[in-house]
Amino acid sequence: MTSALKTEYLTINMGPQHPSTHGVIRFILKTDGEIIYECDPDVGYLHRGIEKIAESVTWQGFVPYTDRVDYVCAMNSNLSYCMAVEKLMGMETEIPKRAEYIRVIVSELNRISSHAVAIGAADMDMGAFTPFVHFLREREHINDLLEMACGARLTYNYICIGGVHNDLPPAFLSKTAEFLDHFEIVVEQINRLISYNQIFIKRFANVAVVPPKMAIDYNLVGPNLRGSGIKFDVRKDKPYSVYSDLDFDIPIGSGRAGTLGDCYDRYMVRVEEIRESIKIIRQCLKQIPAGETKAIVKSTIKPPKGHVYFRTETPRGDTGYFLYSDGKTSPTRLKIRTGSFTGMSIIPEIARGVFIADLVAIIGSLDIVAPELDR
Amino acid sequence: MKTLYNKFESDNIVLTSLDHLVNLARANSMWYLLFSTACCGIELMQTGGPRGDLERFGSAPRAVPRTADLMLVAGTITLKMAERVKILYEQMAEPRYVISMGSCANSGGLFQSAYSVLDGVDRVIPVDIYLPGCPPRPEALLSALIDLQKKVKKEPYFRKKK
Amino acid sequence: MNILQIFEQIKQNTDAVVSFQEDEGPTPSIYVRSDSVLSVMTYLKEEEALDFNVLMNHTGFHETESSKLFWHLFFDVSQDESEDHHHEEIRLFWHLYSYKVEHRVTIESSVPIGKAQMDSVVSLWKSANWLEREVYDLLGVTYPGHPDLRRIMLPPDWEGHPLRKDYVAPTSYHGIDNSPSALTKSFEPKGKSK
Amino acid sequence: MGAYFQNIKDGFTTAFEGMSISFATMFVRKETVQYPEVDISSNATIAEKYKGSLMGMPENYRGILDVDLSLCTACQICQKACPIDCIVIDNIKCDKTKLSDGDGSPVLNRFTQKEALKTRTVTRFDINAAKCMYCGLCEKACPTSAIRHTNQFEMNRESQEELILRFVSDDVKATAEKRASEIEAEAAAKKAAKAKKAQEEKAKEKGAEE
Amino acid sequence: MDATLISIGLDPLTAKITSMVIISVIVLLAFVTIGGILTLVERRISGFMQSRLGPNRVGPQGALQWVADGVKLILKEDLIPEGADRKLFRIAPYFCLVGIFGTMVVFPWGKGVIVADLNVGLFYFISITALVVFGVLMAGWSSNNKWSLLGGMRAAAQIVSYEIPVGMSLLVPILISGTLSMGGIMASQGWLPWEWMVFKSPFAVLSFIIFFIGSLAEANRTPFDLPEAESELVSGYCTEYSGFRYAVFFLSEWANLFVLGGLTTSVFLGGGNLPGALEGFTILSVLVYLAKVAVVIFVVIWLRWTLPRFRIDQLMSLSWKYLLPGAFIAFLGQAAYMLLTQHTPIVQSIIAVLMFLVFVFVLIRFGLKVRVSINEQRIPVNSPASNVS
Repeated sequence: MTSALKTEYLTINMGPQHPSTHGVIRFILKTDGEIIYECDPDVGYLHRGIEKIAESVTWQGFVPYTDRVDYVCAMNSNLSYCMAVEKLMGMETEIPKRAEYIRVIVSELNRISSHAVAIGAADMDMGAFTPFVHFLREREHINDLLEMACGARLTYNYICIGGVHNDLPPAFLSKTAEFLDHFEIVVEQINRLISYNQIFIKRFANVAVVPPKMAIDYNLVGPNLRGSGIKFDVRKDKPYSVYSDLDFDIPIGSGRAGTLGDCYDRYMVRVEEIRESIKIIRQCLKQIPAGETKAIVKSTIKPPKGHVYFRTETPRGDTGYFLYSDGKTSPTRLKIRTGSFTGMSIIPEIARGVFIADLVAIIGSLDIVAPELDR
Repeated sequence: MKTLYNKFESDNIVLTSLDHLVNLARANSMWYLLFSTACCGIELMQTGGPRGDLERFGSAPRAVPRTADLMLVAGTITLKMAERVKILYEQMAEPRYVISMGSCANSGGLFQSAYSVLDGVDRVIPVDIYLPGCPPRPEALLSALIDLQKKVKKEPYFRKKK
Repeated sequence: MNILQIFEQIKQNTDAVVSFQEDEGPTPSIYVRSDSVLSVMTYLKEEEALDFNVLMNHTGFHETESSKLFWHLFFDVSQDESEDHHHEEIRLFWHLYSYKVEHRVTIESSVPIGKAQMDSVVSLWKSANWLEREVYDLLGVTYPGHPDLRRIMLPPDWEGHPLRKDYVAPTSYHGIDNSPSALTKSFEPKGKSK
Repeated sequence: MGAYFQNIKDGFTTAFEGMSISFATMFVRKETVQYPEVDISSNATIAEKYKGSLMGMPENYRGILDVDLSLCTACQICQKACPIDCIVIDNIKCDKTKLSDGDGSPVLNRFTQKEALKTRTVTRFDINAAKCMYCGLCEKACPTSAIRHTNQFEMNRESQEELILRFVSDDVKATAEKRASEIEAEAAAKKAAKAKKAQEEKAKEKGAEE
Repeated sequence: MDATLISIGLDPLTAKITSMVIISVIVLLAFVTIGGILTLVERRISGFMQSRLGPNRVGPQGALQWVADGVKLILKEDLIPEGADRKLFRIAPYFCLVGIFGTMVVFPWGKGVIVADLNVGLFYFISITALVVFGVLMAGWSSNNKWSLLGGMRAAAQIVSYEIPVGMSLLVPILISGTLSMGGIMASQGWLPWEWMVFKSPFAVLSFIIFFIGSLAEANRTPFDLPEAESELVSGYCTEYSGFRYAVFFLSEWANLFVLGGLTTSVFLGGGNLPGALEGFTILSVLVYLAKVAVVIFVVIWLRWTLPRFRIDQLMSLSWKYLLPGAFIAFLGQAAYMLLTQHTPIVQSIIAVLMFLVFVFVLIRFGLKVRVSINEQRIPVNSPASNVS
């Protein structure tokens, strides 16, 4: 009904400091009352110029920076950077088997804690604070395990070029197995608390539907892509490290509580990926061989001239490292293409005609992390 | 109660004990502003979690600078964000404190050489306590809160600041 | 199909000037002349057998070593007005992948730094929108076909493009002084130039 | 119409389920480690108090850095290893001594397994804890493991300057410099003596030739 | 109360006034302290539900935490944003306060312990809580902030559209007890659980559920706390408030919780009735009454820390499509039920006992579910056997 009344759009500033934008992202919303007419994300509030710093830091000196690129799953970004450098130096086959298995165990543990934060933050945005705190409690156990392995809680700097810095302490394997048995039951319990809750399902289902074609066009990756029904996982389709001799399957969205590719599908893909990660770690704990944990690498690393683009599956999709080396001790160009960057680029398209409360749900379901976005 | 803040000259027994009582109340309900930019934000959430419970000290997270009286700068402050930090600080109601958490807020940390990162948040807002660590442990954050509480308990509220 | 067959296909079906770069490390790439990038890209996307339906990554960097400059091989430099540093270039990379055929290709091109202009591929892949905005923001390459080309990472009123080799970081921004303090200077080692 | 009642039924059953879980959490042991009272740096107290469900700080926790100057050979490898230049070392010549730790056994270079030789002494060893990112690269690079991460994490300061760890006090620096000048004086004297001896021989040879 | 004063020799008029003043001061202080204590109770319970300890540093086990919060809030600088409409900005919190503290007049504290037992008690109760809408709208509009404007709009829409189901569902107890006065309603219920108004008939149970959900929405408690939704609207209508004015909003929100508990127990759960023998002890009846209020408040807090939040359109559809028809059915059903069984009180008491048994059955199933989740959480992690490190 075209009303004669001339109405104007309210421009709201969902500012850099907002409880539900994870980190510092600002949305300039043109809203008609509660319904968003146009949403323009303004990113870059955490742009720390990592790629410019990379040009003046040595190859092995850059590893601590990869922790800060994606601090929720620091171990996975360590892994993808170190494997990219190893591919550039052509030494993938020299990494000892035990180091490969330790790398997989530790990064899958980190994937569980990253998905825990992603799911917990999505629940917190919907107003349920308790599941988030339950996930924090379980995450504390994972922090203990990883701290036991490498000495730091969040920024590990544990995986280095050629393997891992030090071997796992003897009690690590039995404690991880014990933790997994406990965590498997508690995750089901938290899901009963929130993921299958009717109010929660109503808030997440049929919101911001991303059809498969649009997901590919915007190059969504990881759980966001699999939420739209496309079965693609770098660990399965382009296996690296020891993933080829581990069997696990890839959960994809199937329109459980609404249409295919809505927020609830992306959310449930993460919930099921936790179960897959538990399966992977259990297999690794059984198959881990004894032996060296670090290949012999010269102290000053000088990769041969050339460039490489290497992808690994981090919790937020396949993080790709583009390295261009001129044979010097520091990279000429280093570009990190992360999952949140493309996840964020789709928001202006799917946030049209949606409630403000739903924009919060979209951010939660796309699992955006500010530093990965701005680097 | 802006009218009574730092107004009285003399240091007699009534004012000092009144100050002590009031400071005890202020120290034990330090509501912190939900302002986490980077990795220290995750440790801030972890401190709010069950293990190192921040709520034990009476400090609850607040989404709005108006009702918060402690700004926990957790994470890297880029130049684009620096103006917002200044605006947020000015929006907070008067007796306000700042804890600079982590190396990035202390001195720009490992991004000090970057073109877009502010070398330490003390260039934009006055900082009360610098907490080293990258990111600091939850218990380190609790020790910073306890130090801040000690500092607040010694402050003059009704008497004039020396 | 591997990158050599793709290179042959491009050579036959499009009249773009391409050359094969394989001496540079593990992943060979196809160099395309800067003005025929769009035609090659449309071919790669539309062609049934190739069907590159996703642009994984688009980056670039400022190349100063004269041994690596390609632009002048295809365009005669003389008719250009002689800018002083036109012998420097910005090299651009595109990484394409296809979910159906499951193969990938790296396309490479370069533009002189004086006339840094490259036609945009947003019409083919929507993910190029933000990737090109970032290359514009950090390297200063303008994309004429782009819907709204503005800075993505840095504030709108920031001068200069940081990822260029000759970039000097500003010491203050909007009145906030960001010059290194005496403390930071005391920690800088003698030899290393910052 | 069915969906209408299905909605109501689902609403109540799932809410009922959720409430039973949050009610149950009230009766399970709390996981809060009361920080100021409980000493978290020792693994034993935490393991015993929380029956193994929580772990204290491991031995290899990367806390504030500490340098044992008796082991430091002033080789500045840690200064080069640090990606962000948090460590500054000035050193001057000193007399050659073999390093030996507390109980007299010689300290070996971890990588080359040779005995660590101290030819220079440190006059300034500053670590900028306000900038350090606790990545442990210096600790891994140091040949005699003089620089280590301790379990210490409580170091709140009121200003940025106080966060600089200075390991060489002024008087140690003064004695080192005095010793260095003495060594130079001896070396100069020796060189002068050698030069004079060489002159005499030359003069003797010239004498012999005539 | 005024009889004792006359005996001291004051003339009746001043005695009446002084007694009114004394009573109102006592009840005001009681409301403020209970409002404050509830903030502490909520933080402790929410801590226990999240397997962590709530505030336990101020006073024994954190007992004086609310005093610290109150004193700090009073001492904060209260800012008025320069673009704000100053008069409205200052008045708004007091509208909310009056809206909630106005209910003290008819607020029963036990059998016979009531400030003024108006014969239109319940009607007065419902109408005065409507003042809160004014306060919230004024706060939202006057603080010149887009977020609070949205918060204000949402609050107005929510409270207005939930007033109707709450009003309708209260008709059933009025039908059963026949009077509007709070004392009368309480008198019509016995002290045994199946004599409570809730279990009188299936339609009474339905009306209790609708009343409880509706009054949750009116008190802005989760899952309906949209007006001050932390994660969406920053903090809704009280975004720009700080210092003492924020303390007034803060207090009125928790006092509203206490009022909600009081209304539910006195109307539905037979507040303050005692078995025949102990009829005389008013203190005991007040204690029983407060115990029931505590249980209701615990359930409200428990709901807040378990359920997520509705979206604004789901909120509206819940009220208009689900609660309102339910309230009509309950009202008509109860009238028909009374018509049929008015001559056979035995059938009425049988049905009441039946309803109570249904409630007990639900409670037992709930206990089993709780036991299962306790055992799940109790499985030890890293049991000492694996602690060899």
